Amino acid sequence: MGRTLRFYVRRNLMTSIGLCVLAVFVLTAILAPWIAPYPGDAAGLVHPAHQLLPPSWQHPMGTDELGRDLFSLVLLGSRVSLGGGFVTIVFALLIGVTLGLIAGYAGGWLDEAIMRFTDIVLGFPSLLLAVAIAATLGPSLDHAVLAMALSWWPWYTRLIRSQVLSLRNADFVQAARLSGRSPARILVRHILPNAVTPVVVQASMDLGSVILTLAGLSFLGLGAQPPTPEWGLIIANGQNYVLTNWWYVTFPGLAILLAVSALNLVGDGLNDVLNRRERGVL
Amino acid sequence: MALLSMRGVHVVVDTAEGPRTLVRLSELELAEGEMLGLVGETGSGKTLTGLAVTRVFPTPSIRLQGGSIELGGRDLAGLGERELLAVRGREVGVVFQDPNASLNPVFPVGRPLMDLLGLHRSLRGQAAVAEAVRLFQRVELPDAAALLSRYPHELSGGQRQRVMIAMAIAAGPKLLVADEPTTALDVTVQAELLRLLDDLRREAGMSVLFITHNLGVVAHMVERVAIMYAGDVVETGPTRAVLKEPRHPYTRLLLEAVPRQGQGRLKAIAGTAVPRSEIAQGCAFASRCPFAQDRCRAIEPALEGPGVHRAACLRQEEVLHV
Amino acid sequence: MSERLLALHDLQVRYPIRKGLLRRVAGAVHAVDGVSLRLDSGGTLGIAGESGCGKTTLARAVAGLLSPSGGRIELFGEKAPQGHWPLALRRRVQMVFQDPGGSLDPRQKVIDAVREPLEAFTRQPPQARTERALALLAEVGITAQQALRYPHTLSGGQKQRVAIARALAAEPDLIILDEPTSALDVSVQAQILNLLADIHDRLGTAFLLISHDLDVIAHVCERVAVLYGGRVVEAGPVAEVFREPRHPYTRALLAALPDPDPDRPWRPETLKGTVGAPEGGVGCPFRQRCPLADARCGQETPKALEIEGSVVFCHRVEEQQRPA
Amino acid sequence: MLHFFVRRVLLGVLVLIGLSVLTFIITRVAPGDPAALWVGPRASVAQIERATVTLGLNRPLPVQYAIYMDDLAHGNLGLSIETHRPVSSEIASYLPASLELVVSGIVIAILLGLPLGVLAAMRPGGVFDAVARLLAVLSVSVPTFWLAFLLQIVFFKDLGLLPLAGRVSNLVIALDPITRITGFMTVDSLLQGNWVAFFSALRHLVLPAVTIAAYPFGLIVRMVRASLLDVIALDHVRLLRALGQKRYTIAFRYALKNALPPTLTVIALTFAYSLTGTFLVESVFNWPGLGNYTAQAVITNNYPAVMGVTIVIGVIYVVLNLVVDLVIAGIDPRVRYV
Amino acid sequence: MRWRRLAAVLLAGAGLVGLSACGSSGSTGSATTKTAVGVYASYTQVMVFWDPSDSYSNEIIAMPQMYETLLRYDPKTDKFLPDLATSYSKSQDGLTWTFHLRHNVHFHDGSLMTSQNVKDSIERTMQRGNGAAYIWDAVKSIATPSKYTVVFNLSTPSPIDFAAASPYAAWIFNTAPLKQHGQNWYAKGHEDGTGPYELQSWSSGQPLVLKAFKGYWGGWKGDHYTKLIFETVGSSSTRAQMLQSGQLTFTDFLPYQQIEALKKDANLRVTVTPAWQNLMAFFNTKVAPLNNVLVRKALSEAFPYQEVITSVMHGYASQSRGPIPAGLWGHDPSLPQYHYNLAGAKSLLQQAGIKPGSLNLTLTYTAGDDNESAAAALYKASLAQIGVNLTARPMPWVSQWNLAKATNPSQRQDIFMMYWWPDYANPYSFLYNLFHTESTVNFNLAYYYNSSFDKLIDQANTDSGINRGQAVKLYDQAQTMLYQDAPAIFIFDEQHVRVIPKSLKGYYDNPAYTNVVFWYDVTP
Repeated sequence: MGRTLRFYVRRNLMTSIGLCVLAVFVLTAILAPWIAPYPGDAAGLVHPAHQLLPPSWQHPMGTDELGRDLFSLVLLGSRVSLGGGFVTIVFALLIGVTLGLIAGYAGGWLDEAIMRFTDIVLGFPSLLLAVAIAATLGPSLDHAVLAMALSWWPWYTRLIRSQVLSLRNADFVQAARLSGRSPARILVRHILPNAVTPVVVQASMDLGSVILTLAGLSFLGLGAQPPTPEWGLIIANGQNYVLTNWWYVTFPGLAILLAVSALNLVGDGLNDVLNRRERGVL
Repeated sequence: MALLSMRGVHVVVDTAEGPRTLVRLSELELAEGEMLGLVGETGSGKTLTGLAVTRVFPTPSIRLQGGSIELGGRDLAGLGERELLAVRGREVGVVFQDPNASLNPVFPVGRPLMDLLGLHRSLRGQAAVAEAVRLFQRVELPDAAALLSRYPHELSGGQRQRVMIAMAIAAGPKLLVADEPTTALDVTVQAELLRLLDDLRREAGMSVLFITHNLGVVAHMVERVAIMYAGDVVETGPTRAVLKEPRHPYTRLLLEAVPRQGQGRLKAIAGTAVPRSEIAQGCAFASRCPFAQDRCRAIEPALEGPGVHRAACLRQEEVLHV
Repeated sequence: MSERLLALHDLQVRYPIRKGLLRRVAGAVHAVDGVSLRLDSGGTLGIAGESGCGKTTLARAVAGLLSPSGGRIELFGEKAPQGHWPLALRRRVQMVFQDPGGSLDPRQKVIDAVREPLEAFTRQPPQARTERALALLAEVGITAQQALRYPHTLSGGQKQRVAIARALAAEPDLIILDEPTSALDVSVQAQILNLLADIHDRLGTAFLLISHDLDVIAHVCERVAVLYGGRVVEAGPVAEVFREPRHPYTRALLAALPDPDPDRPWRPETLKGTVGAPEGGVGCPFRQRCPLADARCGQETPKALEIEGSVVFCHRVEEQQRPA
Repeated sequence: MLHFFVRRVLLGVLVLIGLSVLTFIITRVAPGDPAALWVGPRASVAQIERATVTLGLNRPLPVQYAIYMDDLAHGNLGLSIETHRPVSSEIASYLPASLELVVSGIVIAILLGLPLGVLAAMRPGGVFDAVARLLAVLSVSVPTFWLAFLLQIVFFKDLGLLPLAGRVSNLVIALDPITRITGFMTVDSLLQGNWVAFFSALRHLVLPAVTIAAYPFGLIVRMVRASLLDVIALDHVRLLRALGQKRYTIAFRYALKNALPPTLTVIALTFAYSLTGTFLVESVFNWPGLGNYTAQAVITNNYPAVMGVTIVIGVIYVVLNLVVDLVIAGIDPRVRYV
Repeated sequence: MRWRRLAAVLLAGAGLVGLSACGSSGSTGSATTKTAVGVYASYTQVMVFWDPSDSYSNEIIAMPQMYETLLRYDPKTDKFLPDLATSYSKSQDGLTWTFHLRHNVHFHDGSLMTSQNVKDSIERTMQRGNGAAYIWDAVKSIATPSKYTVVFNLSTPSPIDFAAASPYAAWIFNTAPLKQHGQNWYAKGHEDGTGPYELQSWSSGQPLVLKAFKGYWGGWKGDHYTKLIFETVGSSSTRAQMLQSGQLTFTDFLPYQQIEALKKDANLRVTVTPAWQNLMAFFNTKVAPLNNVLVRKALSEAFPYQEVITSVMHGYASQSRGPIPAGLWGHDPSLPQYHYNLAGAKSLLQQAGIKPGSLNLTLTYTAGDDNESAAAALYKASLAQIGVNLTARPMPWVSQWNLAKATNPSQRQDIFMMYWWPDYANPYSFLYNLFHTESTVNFNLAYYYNSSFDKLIDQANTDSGINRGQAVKLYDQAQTMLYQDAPAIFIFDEQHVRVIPKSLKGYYDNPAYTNVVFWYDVTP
């Protein structure tokens, strides 16, 4: 068993690294309230006395202008960022997959209508749509998540539709018709399970960029609002101190970089494993 | 003296459980200007044997473990990647099976041919175009000049195979490895192409390693034949001798499995093909062979027989006369 | 009881070619261009032809997977309904596809593939269905242990056996076999052909075998119809047609087939041109490539000519029959 | 081929109309009273009424939309609520700044990303491949605004090599200013042979362009590498290898051309995304681009500006997709017969 | 545009706003070269309104370089310095004001400035009625008895000298080009004033560049800045860095943390002056329990004034004494004020019958402003200690203001936190706008409607036109009344903290002209 594991790890070293880093982040997100040294800081507690301290043993990532421990903020922030990203993807998948299935299987004018609407939403500059929605409903984490989901679902509609179209006349679907299955049953029992795999892979690769967009929105003041410890927001607060107190901006930025990289690496790995194509050689 | 002689060629694939043997070829020889039929079913290792000549394996995990591959006296197995590159195309041409996938869809069919002419025969510009047109005419392609700038999807399957043959013989190689060149074509088109291949071979004195699973084609096209099973040659000899008086049980059963009009039940070979890596010792075919005896499962038979017609079977005499 | 099982009357299937700005229909590919055939219950009919002759389209039309553009399909004496078939009829016509891997759902275990038709067509309790499925699989040589695995773990031959078991589960009167063994090696093909022969002998199920390999048809079927350009060019008892091929295309087809016996002569005729997409219309579809073609073949569609139990569609043959 | 082109144009127009409806609804739903914004808070209620009439906000929505579309047809994007100046002139001054930034960013991404992707695919699993993949993943995952700060700290504060922000130095503005021709500082200064301004503009362009280039760079490397690996596994590449063609020729000439279509689509996508996604980079580098203008317009619900930007970006996006489709049709002949 | 500047101040924190820009490594402002370039970086768009009549936003920092007013107010000496008017006098009843104009002053297009120009300028501003035009409401008519004398006839007594020195709606400009090119010639980005600098180049998205006006009446002897650049640099850390590297001469707004860091820089110095801007938190007196004065007093005593001043404002603020900020006439440091006294607050709550833990309040402030968010956080922490649960909700200014204007009071916020500053040096601006009874809700966000308070401040305003001492006494009574009723918490009066190069001499931060640098009066 050891040998096979070693073989796979060596073969896709990067994916394994990604997996470990991701595991660490997920763990911190879950255990954050218990392992954060100053959990109160994320709930509005302030200690103006020791503000803007450089990294030290009590404060591994230093403190912000209100004396809050950045290490705790980043830890609790992981729950907000990862959670926010995950919920966005789930929403986007729900809308996207449903519309994609209908468009793919129904065909005709319904397919045309759904796909043209998808083109329009895709034509809309996504960040602008997100910013506009977040601005109209008022800036908050939930609205940012909703806004991102609304500008992200079209990708999944297109992906699912193309899958369904190619599967619809696959032999095993025809065979199911021969076996007396009704179209609806075929859609759920045969087409959906086979169509969903590439979408799941795409979703796992998108999780990274969604977290990045959420951080961007918070940086603009349209995502999470104080005192919620979202990573982008911490950087936004810290931007006045970029050139004076380097640690304020560096650590939350590093957290985003590591989390999103890990997600991308795992997404890549999943992609390689699921559509196991033989690799050529040059 | 044989143009190509392959001895003890060992091809493996790296898997999670370590290297797995795919081909363990005892010996295979091809005389100059000779067309040898390499016949075998899926998984018999016939394609990999052909690819092993110039080490053009499809995936990085498949590699040549050992053995000698002498072409015109020089051992290709020992050559490094750089020197082997000079052999590919110039001395050994290749034709693949699938006409749809073997030509780059976004380039006019003439382009790769002219690049090869530039590379191997340093022909540039108009000279290369003229030579390309000549080659296209040589492989009987209609209005060759116009065809140079047409795209693969505008040609029929047969025409695309002809383009591939033109590319293979562009540098005037001594050996052509043809891996099931006509299998994907319709029967009527297949016949013409085989005739073309034969004419080209005779005209250029070029040897051809013709890889196929179709016994009918082999019966009428090649002078000598080698039957492969589980990664090794089990019988070889002049075509007529091997097909009319098979000395190896596998060859015999294979011939009887071909459906013919009015024949009752076919004599199907029991069980499924056993991969070489799962055979510890003895004859690879023992588990499915009606002639098998205990000694067959113990001793690994060598390729021997009276004169040129040889087989790897301890009971080949009985097989011949039953 | 050789009452009429299947009858095709001038069956036509056309695929529209859409061109231009508004995707307007500008012509059509006449995949099946007026095919009339008969198959009695328990009979075995072979459809021979090369790629692009419409044989697969014909098979799918007969199986009810695509609706014909013209002509009539009669099944068990009545006209086959368009679109979705009622369960009673659906059960009686099953099909086995060419690519063994493609016809099984990768996400579904082997036993579930066979259980699916049982669920649809019979009202047996689940336990009985499982036993019936295992029995069917055993009949085609698939062990109970293999039945619980996923298709990608089986070989090409084994997957095709599962497909056959699935077809049998519906206890059909007719099984349409679309190039069942062309993706398999000779030795595996032999096992499948023997299996089909057993099924026919034991259950008397009618076969409609589609293949480009005349030897396979010769081995399995009593009657054969040769298709070119979406039309039947010659049909009749296999022995008759293969021994005495009358239509130039049938002759060329047979001549091109090399026999593994080196002593059998092999002199393939070279046919001009390439297989174009059949546009239908007047005249013989084979005229561009036929060595005996003349002006008449272009203007007049050859009519069916009855000779000793088989039929041929060719002006030249007709002229030879008429005493000079 | 012509039908293919016309059909895409029609689709583009449809997308634009849909876009205008979508933005119209979003900006109308937004809270806050544009009329109050127009006249400013200290104005009397009467002044607000007057502004509501002049802005036509008292009319029913469909009528307002009709007026808006009519104006649009004449290229009039309305007046900015904030500065009372025509939106079209404001966009005309901010768009080139963003274009200059995004174009140079994408060019950097392509020049570095394409060859790296190909070289990585030539030896999958090799050291070069691992480094390329790591670099690509990092550059796709880095938050742009954070990267901007990092670059500022390293290249301005510590090394003092490159300027902190802005498009050109004060001295240039005061002493030898550039007259605006295309709005691209680097191009305009070149056209006028004003070398001092050119080098200053170039030095100011480096850091923001690199920040913008990060995301597309990573994307291109991964996209080229993945699609190249797929192509290399195909028979036609194996055939060329078997016929002795050189490795680099196969990779850069043959395989790369097959891998271009998916890559081009992604590049077109990231170009449009970056055009508006530059809020973050422009605010950190104080770059007077469309990103800042849009963010400001959305926050203050300056709806004519928001709609104007959306339409302009929408048009650029549609044109870009059209160009990419044409280029792809040029590369892959099979596409022409769709 | 009041709220424009308010919103802009706040958004600067989020680094959101940054439009035209420049900044480089070359050094500027070196006095030796004949051309000295002064660079002013503002956090928000500079030229919002070009028309001198409508100007009411951030263009205030550039207008005084291009245009001039009749007088200029100096809060230090509480006197009006001569500008375009060399002297002025007012009648006994305060209804007639006479201004004597300076001779041979020329507009940038070369034409001579006369009393007719003054009359036309002010009448056009009054007639357009935009921006701060209301400061001339009391003017009935303007006469030009001679080429260099202008007489204002008022309908009611009003301090016209303050109006003549106002930073808005008081610019004297040449109306001739308007006849030629149409009324919106100015709005298109032109200027024709009498100021020391004239326009060199500008377009939206590019910095504003002014150059010395050769024909300026003040002459150009001695060291002066010959070129001015006004640019927008959104990110405050960028501005701080540009100051340190000598790329900037002046910037209007820097967060305190930046100022702490810049203090240590050898060639920079810090100036601190009262800012006439204060932070207040208005109670929604129309909704229980905030309609009970005891509760309001308790909440006033629970506010951590000193902690906010020291940790949020870094000491650059003083605790307010009523709504009129320090440094403005009418401010009385001896007025009573609430102090941080949790015990007192707790007992007041008990008297009001509020059980600890039962009171939930929402405080709204403008999203993006670090100081407001920090102050709200500190207030929330201290209220928690007396069992009051405060939710601080940041909102964009537009939505925050709309919520406050909701028809049903119970839908509105409980506490509304915001800044206020006057349009011109007049305390009436604070008392009238923030606490005078309003028919429709505008800025009286405590919804405090007290007729006797209204009468007091209206009388004081008219008196200020005649006898300022009398007006101050009335304002004192009004502010004491606010102390007793406690409709709002008066938190702190801000101070303008400027960081400028040591080499800059003659700079005086005049609070009457917020963020303005009179570049002609300073030497590089």
